[in-house]
Amino acid sequence: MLAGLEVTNLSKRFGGIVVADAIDLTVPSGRIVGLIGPNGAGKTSFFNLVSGVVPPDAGRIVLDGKNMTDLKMPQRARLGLARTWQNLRLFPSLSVLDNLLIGARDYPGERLATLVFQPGRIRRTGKAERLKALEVLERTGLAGIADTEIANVPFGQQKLIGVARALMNDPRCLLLDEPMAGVEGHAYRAIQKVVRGLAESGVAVCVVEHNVAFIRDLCDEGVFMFAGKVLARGDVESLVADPRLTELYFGT
Amino acid sequence: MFSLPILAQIMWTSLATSTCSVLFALAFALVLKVNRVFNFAQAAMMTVGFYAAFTVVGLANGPAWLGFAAAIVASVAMAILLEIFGFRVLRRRRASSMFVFIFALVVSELVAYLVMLVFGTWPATIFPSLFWPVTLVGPVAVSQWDVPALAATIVAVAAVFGFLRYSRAGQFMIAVADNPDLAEFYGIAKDRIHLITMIVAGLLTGLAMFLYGSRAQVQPMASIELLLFAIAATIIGGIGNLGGTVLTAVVLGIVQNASVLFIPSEWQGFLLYIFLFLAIVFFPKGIRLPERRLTRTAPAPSLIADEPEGA
Amino acid sequence: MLEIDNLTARHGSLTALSNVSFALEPGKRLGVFGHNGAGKTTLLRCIVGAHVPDQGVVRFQNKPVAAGHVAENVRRGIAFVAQGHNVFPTLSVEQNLRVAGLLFDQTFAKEVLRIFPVLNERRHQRAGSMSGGEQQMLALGMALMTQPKWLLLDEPSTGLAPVIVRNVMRQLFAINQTIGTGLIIVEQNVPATLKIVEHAVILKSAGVVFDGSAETLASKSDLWEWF
Amino acid sequence: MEYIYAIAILMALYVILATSFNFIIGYGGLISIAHPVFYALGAYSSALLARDMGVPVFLAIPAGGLIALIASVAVALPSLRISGDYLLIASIGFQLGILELIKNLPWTGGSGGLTNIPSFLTQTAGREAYVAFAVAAAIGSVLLLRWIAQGPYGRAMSAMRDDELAFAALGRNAMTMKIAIFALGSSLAGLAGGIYVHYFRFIAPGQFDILQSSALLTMVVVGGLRSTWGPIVGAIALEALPQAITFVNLPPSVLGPLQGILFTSLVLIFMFVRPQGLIAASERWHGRNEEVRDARRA
Amino acid sequence: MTLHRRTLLGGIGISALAVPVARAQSAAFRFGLAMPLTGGQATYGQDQVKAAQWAIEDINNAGGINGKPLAAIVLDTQADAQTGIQAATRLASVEKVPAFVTAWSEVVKAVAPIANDSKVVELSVGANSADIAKLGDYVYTTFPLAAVDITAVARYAATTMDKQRAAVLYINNETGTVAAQIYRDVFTKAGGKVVAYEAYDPKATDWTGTLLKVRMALPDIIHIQGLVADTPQVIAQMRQLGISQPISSYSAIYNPKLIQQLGPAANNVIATSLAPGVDNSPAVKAYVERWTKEVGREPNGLPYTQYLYDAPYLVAAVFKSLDDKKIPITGENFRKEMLAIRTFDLPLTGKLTFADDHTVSKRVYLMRVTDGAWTQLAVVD
Repeated sequence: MLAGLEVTNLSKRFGGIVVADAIDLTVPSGRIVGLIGPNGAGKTSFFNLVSGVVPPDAGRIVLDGKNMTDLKMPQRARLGLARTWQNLRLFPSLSVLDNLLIGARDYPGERLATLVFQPGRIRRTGKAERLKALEVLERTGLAGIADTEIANVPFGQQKLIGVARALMNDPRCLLLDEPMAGVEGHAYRAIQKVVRGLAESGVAVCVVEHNVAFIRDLCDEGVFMFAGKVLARGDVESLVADPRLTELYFGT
Repeated sequence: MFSLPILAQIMWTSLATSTCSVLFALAFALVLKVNRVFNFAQAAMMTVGFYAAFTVVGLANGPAWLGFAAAIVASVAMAILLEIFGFRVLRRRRASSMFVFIFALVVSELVAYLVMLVFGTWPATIFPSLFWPVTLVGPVAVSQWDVPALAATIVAVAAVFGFLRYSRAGQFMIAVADNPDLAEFYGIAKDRIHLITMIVAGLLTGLAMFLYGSRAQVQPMASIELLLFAIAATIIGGIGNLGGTVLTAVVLGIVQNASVLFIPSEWQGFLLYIFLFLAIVFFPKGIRLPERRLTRTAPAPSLIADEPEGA
Repeated sequence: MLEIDNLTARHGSLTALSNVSFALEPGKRLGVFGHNGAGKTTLLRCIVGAHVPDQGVVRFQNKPVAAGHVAENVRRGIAFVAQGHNVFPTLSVEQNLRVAGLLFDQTFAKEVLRIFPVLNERRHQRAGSMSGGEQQMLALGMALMTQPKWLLLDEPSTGLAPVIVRNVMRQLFAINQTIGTGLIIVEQNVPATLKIVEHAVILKSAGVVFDGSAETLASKSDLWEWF
Repeated sequence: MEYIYAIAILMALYVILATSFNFIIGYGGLISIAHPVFYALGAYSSALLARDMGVPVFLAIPAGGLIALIASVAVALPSLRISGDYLLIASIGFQLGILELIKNLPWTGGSGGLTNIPSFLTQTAGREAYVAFAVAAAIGSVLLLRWIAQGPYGRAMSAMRDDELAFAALGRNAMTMKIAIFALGSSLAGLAGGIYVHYFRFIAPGQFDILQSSALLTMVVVGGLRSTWGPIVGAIALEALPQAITFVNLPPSVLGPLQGILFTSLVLIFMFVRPQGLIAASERWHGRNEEVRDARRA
Repeated sequence: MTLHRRTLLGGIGISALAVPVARAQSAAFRFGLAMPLTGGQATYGQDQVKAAQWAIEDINNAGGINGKPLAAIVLDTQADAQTGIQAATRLASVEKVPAFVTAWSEVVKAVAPIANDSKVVELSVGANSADIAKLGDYVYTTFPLAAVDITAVARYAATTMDKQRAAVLYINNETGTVAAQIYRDVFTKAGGKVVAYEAYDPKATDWTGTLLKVRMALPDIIHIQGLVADTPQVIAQMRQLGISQPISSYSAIYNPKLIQQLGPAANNVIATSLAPGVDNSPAVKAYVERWTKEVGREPNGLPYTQYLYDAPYLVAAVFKSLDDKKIPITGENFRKEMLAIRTFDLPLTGKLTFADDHTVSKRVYLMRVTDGAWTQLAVVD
C-alpha cells in the first residue's frame, strides 16, 4: 500500500472534449508534485476529478490505501483530501477565523442532533478547534487579522487563508490550484514555507501553478500534462529544459 | 360507455378551451426562457388586460374590437412597467431569485387589490352574456366561441414562433436565451431584448385574457390561480422548450378534462399538482420525446447559483 | 487609433491590471502574452467594455469606449471572441452567423462561409455539437459578421490541434490583410502567434513587462523566464 | 380579555411562523413558499389525533410538529436534489396538492373545515395558561433558532450560502444541512398549527392558500431577512397595523382593498428602498464572539 | 391561520371596525352583528347589514323595547374564519353582548366554540351547512339549513314534476358536497333514481368531461349545487353541449343577473328562495320598494337580506320578554328566554319556530325562469 494519493486510469470527457485521458499519477506522502501544462491541458479538471466535483467516467482514486472513487466530495474531504481553488472560494460573510473553522474536520456543532443532545461535546471540540485555528493562523502569519472580514483582506493573504483553511482538515493530501497567481511578498514566502512544512510532516501535495519559478522553488518533481494526458514526469528543471515540452507549452 | 362521440366532444371542447392556457403558458415560458424570470407578475398583466376589456365592453358598451384593443394595450403597458421599473432594476442589483419572486407575486396582489377597489369583487365577464350559440358538427357541439378562439390562438402561436425564427428581434431573443453574455458581443443590447420579450408576453396575455373573459367570469384574484396552470405546463413541458410548453398545455387540458371519465371528478384539480410534482421530481428537464437530430434543446437555466467549475 | 491609457482594473481584492498603457495604429496586429492570471483577459474585456476599469481609459477613434456597454462598442467596431462558450450552442451554424450579423451586413455571411469552408460544409449543424476547433472557427466567423475594425481574440488556439492552430492563425492573418481588421490576440501559443503579429506585449502580475516588436520577442531564447 | 388573549396567541403564533420561515428562506437560503401548508399539516394532524384517535392534546401538538417534519423531508428530499429554483415550484405544487387532498379526503372535514376539536388547558387552567403556553412557545422558538443561528451551526449555514462547492470540499454535506434546516423550520410551523387548533377549534383548508404564503413572506421580508428581530417585528407589526387602519373612518368597500393595497405597496417600497428590511441583518455572520475571545486567551 | 385569501394582509385587526349604532343611549339593549363588510363577500354583507340597520331604526322609531332603544355592534368578519373569531371574541368579551348575529358557514362554525365557551347566543342568519345543527348549546340558526330547500326542490322534482332520473352536479366545496348528498337521499327516497353524481372543481373553466358524463346518464332533470361565480357558466356550457333538460339549483342563483348572463338558455332553470317574494307579502313589497327608493336598486341576495331585516325583531322580542320579567340580560338567560318563546312572528320571513335540533323550518319558494324573468313556480312547506 502506498501512502499518499494514487490515481489510476482516470478518464473523463465532456461531450467531445477529453479532459482526462487515462491518467496514472501518484503523489507519495511527503512529496510535492507540480503539475505543468498549457491552458486546457486538464490540470484543474484533474483536481476536480480527484476532489469529487465531477465524477470520473473511469479510473480509480485511492488515498492512503482507501479507495474513494465512489465517494462524494464531502466524504473524500473527511478522508483527508483537501484542496484550494483558483478563484479562492472563501466565505465572504465569515471572518478569517470562522473561515478556518469551517475547514475543521471535527464539527459536532454543525449537526442539529448533537447540538441538542451533546452540548458538552460541542463545547469541548469547539474550543479545541478554535485553538487549532488560532495556531494555524499564527503559523501562517495571519493571527493579526483573525477577526477581519474577508473582503478587507488583501488578495495575497486571501490565498494564504485558502491554504490555511485546507490545513484545518489535517489533510493527508493537499491539492493547491494556482496558489501563487497574484501573490507577492510576504504571502508568497508564507505559502512556500507552509507547504514545505506540510510535506515534511508527511502530506502528499500536488500543485497546479503557472508560475514556473514557484514550481521550481517548491516542488520535488514536476508532471507535464497535455490534452488530458500525463506526458512526462521528472524534476522541474529537466522538464523545462526539454524542448519538446517547451514546444507543447508555448506552441510552434 | 365512453363512446366515440363523447371522446370527440371532450377532445374538441378541451382543445378549444385549452387555447387560453396555451397562450398564458407560452407567455410565461417565453419570459422564463429569454429573461430567466419566473414571471408571477403575469397575473397582474392578465388582470389589467381583462378589466380593460371589461371596462370598454361590459361597462361602457363599447364594440368588441375596442375591448380587444384595450386588453392588449393594458397588458402590454403593464408588461412594460414591470420590466422597466421592476425586473430591470432587480437585475441590475443582482437580486436573488427569491427577491424577484416576492416582487412579482406582490405586484400581482397589488394589482388585484387596486382592481377590487375600482370594480369590486363581483365576478365579471367582458360580454353581458355567457352563452355562445352552438352548431352541431356531426355529434360534436361546436360553440361560436370555439372556432375564433382556436383560430386566434393558432395564429398567435404561429406568429410567436415565426417572430422568433424570422424577425431580427426574435432571433436576438433566442440568442439571449441561449447565451446572454455572448449575445452582447454581437451588438445585442440585453435590456432591449428583455423588454421586447415582456411586450410579446403582454400581447399574448392580452389576447388570452380577452378570449378567457368572453367565456368565463373573472374575479380580481382569479388570475393568480389561472397562472398556476401555465406554470405547471411550463415546468412539465420542459423549461426553455416553448413547443413542449404549448403541447403540454393542450395535453394537460385534455387529460384533465377527460380524466373525469376515469376518476371521480373531485380529484381533477389534484391531478394537476400530482403531475407538476412528479415532473419536478422525475423529469426536472421536462418530459420530451427522444431527441431528434438537429432539434433544439436548451439546458434548464440555473437561476441561482453559478454552475460548478467544470473542466 | 486604439489607446489604452493607464488602465487599472480589479476583481474584488485582486488587482488584475495595474497602470497598463499602450497604443495601436488601425490595422495593426498585437500579441498579448503572460501566464494565467496575468490580466490578459481582463485587458481584452476592458477594451470591449465588458469590464469597467477602476482607473484609466480605453480610447477608440479618439473617443472613450463605453465602459459597461458592450453592445455599443461592438456596434462601433470592436469585436471580441471569448475563450470557450463563444457560440450559441442550440442554433445551427447558419443561424449563429445570422444572429451575429443581424445588426450588420447579412450578406457578408457568404464571404465568411467562403473564408471558412468547414463552416460551409456544416451550415445546418447545431453549433453545440461541433468540435472545439470548428466552434472556434464559427466564433471567428461570427465576430467577422460584425465587420469589426478591431478583433480581440482570447486564446483562440486553446484545445485545438497544432495543425488547426496554424490554420486559425493563417486565417486571422488573411483577414487582417484583406479586410484590414486590426488584431489583438491573447495567446499562450507564443511562437505561432509571433508568426503573424507585429507587436508583442507580455503581462506579468498585472503589469507590462515587455512591450516591443514581435521579432525582438521571437529572438529571446528562454520563454519560461517571462512566465 | 378573551379578545386580548386571542390577539396575543395569534401574534405569538405568527412570531413562530415568521421566525421559522426566516430560518428556512433567510438562513437556509431555500426558496419555498409552502410554510403555511406545514402549519396546516400540524394543525390538522393534531386536531384529528386528538379528536378522532383520542390522543391527549399535549401529545397531539408535538405529534403535529413531527408530521410536518416528516412531510417536509418528503418534499425536500426529491426537489432539493435538482436545483434551488425547483424547490419553489415543487413547494407550490406540494402546497396546493395537500390542500386539494384535505378538501377531498373523507376524514378531514373537507373544504367545510374541521369542527368539534378538543380544547386544551382552557377549561382546567384557564385561558391565561394557554396564552402563556403560546407565548412561551414563541419565545422558545425564537431563542432556539437564534441560538442555532449564532452558534457553529449558523456559521456553517453562512458558509453554505456563500459557496456550496467550497463547503462540500471541506467535508460538509450541504444537502443534509438544507434538509435539516427545512425540516426544523417546518416542524416549528407544524407545532404552531397544533397550538392554533386547540385554542380556536376550527380549521378549513381555505385558511392556508398561496396568498397566506405571500403574507408570511411579507412579514419576513419587511421585517428583515436573516435577523432575529426582523421577523418578530414584521409579524407583530403586520398583525397590529390593520387595527390602526380601522381607526381611520372609511367606508368598508374601500377599506378591504385599501388594506391590501397598503400592505403590498409597503412591501414593494421596502423591496426597492430598503431591501434589507426594517431590521437589517449584517451581511457578515456574527457568532457569540466572547467564545472567540475566550479561545484567544486560553 | 389569520389570513384569508381575501383578507390577505388584513389579519385580525379588521374586526376592530366597530360601528356602534346609537351608543349615546347608554341604556340601549345591545347585540352583536358580525358580517362581512370587506373582502369578497362584502357585496352581500353590506346590503345585509343595511337591512339589519333599517330594522333597528324601525324598531326604535316604533318606541324601542319598553322605551329603550335597540343597538347593534357591527363587526367585520370578511366571511373569513379567523377574522370572524376575532369579531366574535370581541363581541363576547369586550362588548359583552348576550347574543350576536352572524352568517357564512365557515364563520358560523369557526365562532361556535366562542359562543359556547362564553355562553353567548350565536344566531346564524345566513348559512346552510348541515353541521350548524351540531355546533353546541349556544348556536342556533334562523336560516333554514340546506336540508330544507334542497329537500323541497328534490321532492318537487320527483313528485310534482314526476322526474325519474336526476343528475346531481355539485361544486367540490362544503356547500356543494353536503347539499348534493341531501338531494340524492331525498330524490331516491321519493322514488327517483340519481343517475349521475358528479363534483366539479371551482377553479376549472371547462367542465365538458363532467357534463358529458351527465349527458350520457340521460337524466330527466339536473340539479346543480354551485356558487354564483361558476353556476351560470356551468349552465351555459351545459346548454351549449345540447343538454336541454330542466335544471334546478338553490337560492344562490336566484338573481336577475343569471338571466342576463344566459339569455334564452336560462329558461327552465329552477331556483329556490327561502323568503317570500314581492308577490307573496305586502311587507316584502314595501321593503323592496324602500331599496329602490333609498339605494336605487334591489339588494344583492334579496332573500338573505330579508333574514337580516328580521333578526333584530327576533332579538328585540327576547330582550322585551327578559325586560318584562326583570330577568338580568345575560347570554344564558337570553338563550333560555329565546327557547321559552320559541315561536316568533317576523315581518319579512314570516313565522319562525326553533326546533329542538337548533334549526328552523321554513316555507320554500320555488322560482323558475320563464320568458326571461323569474316567476314563482310553487310554494313548498
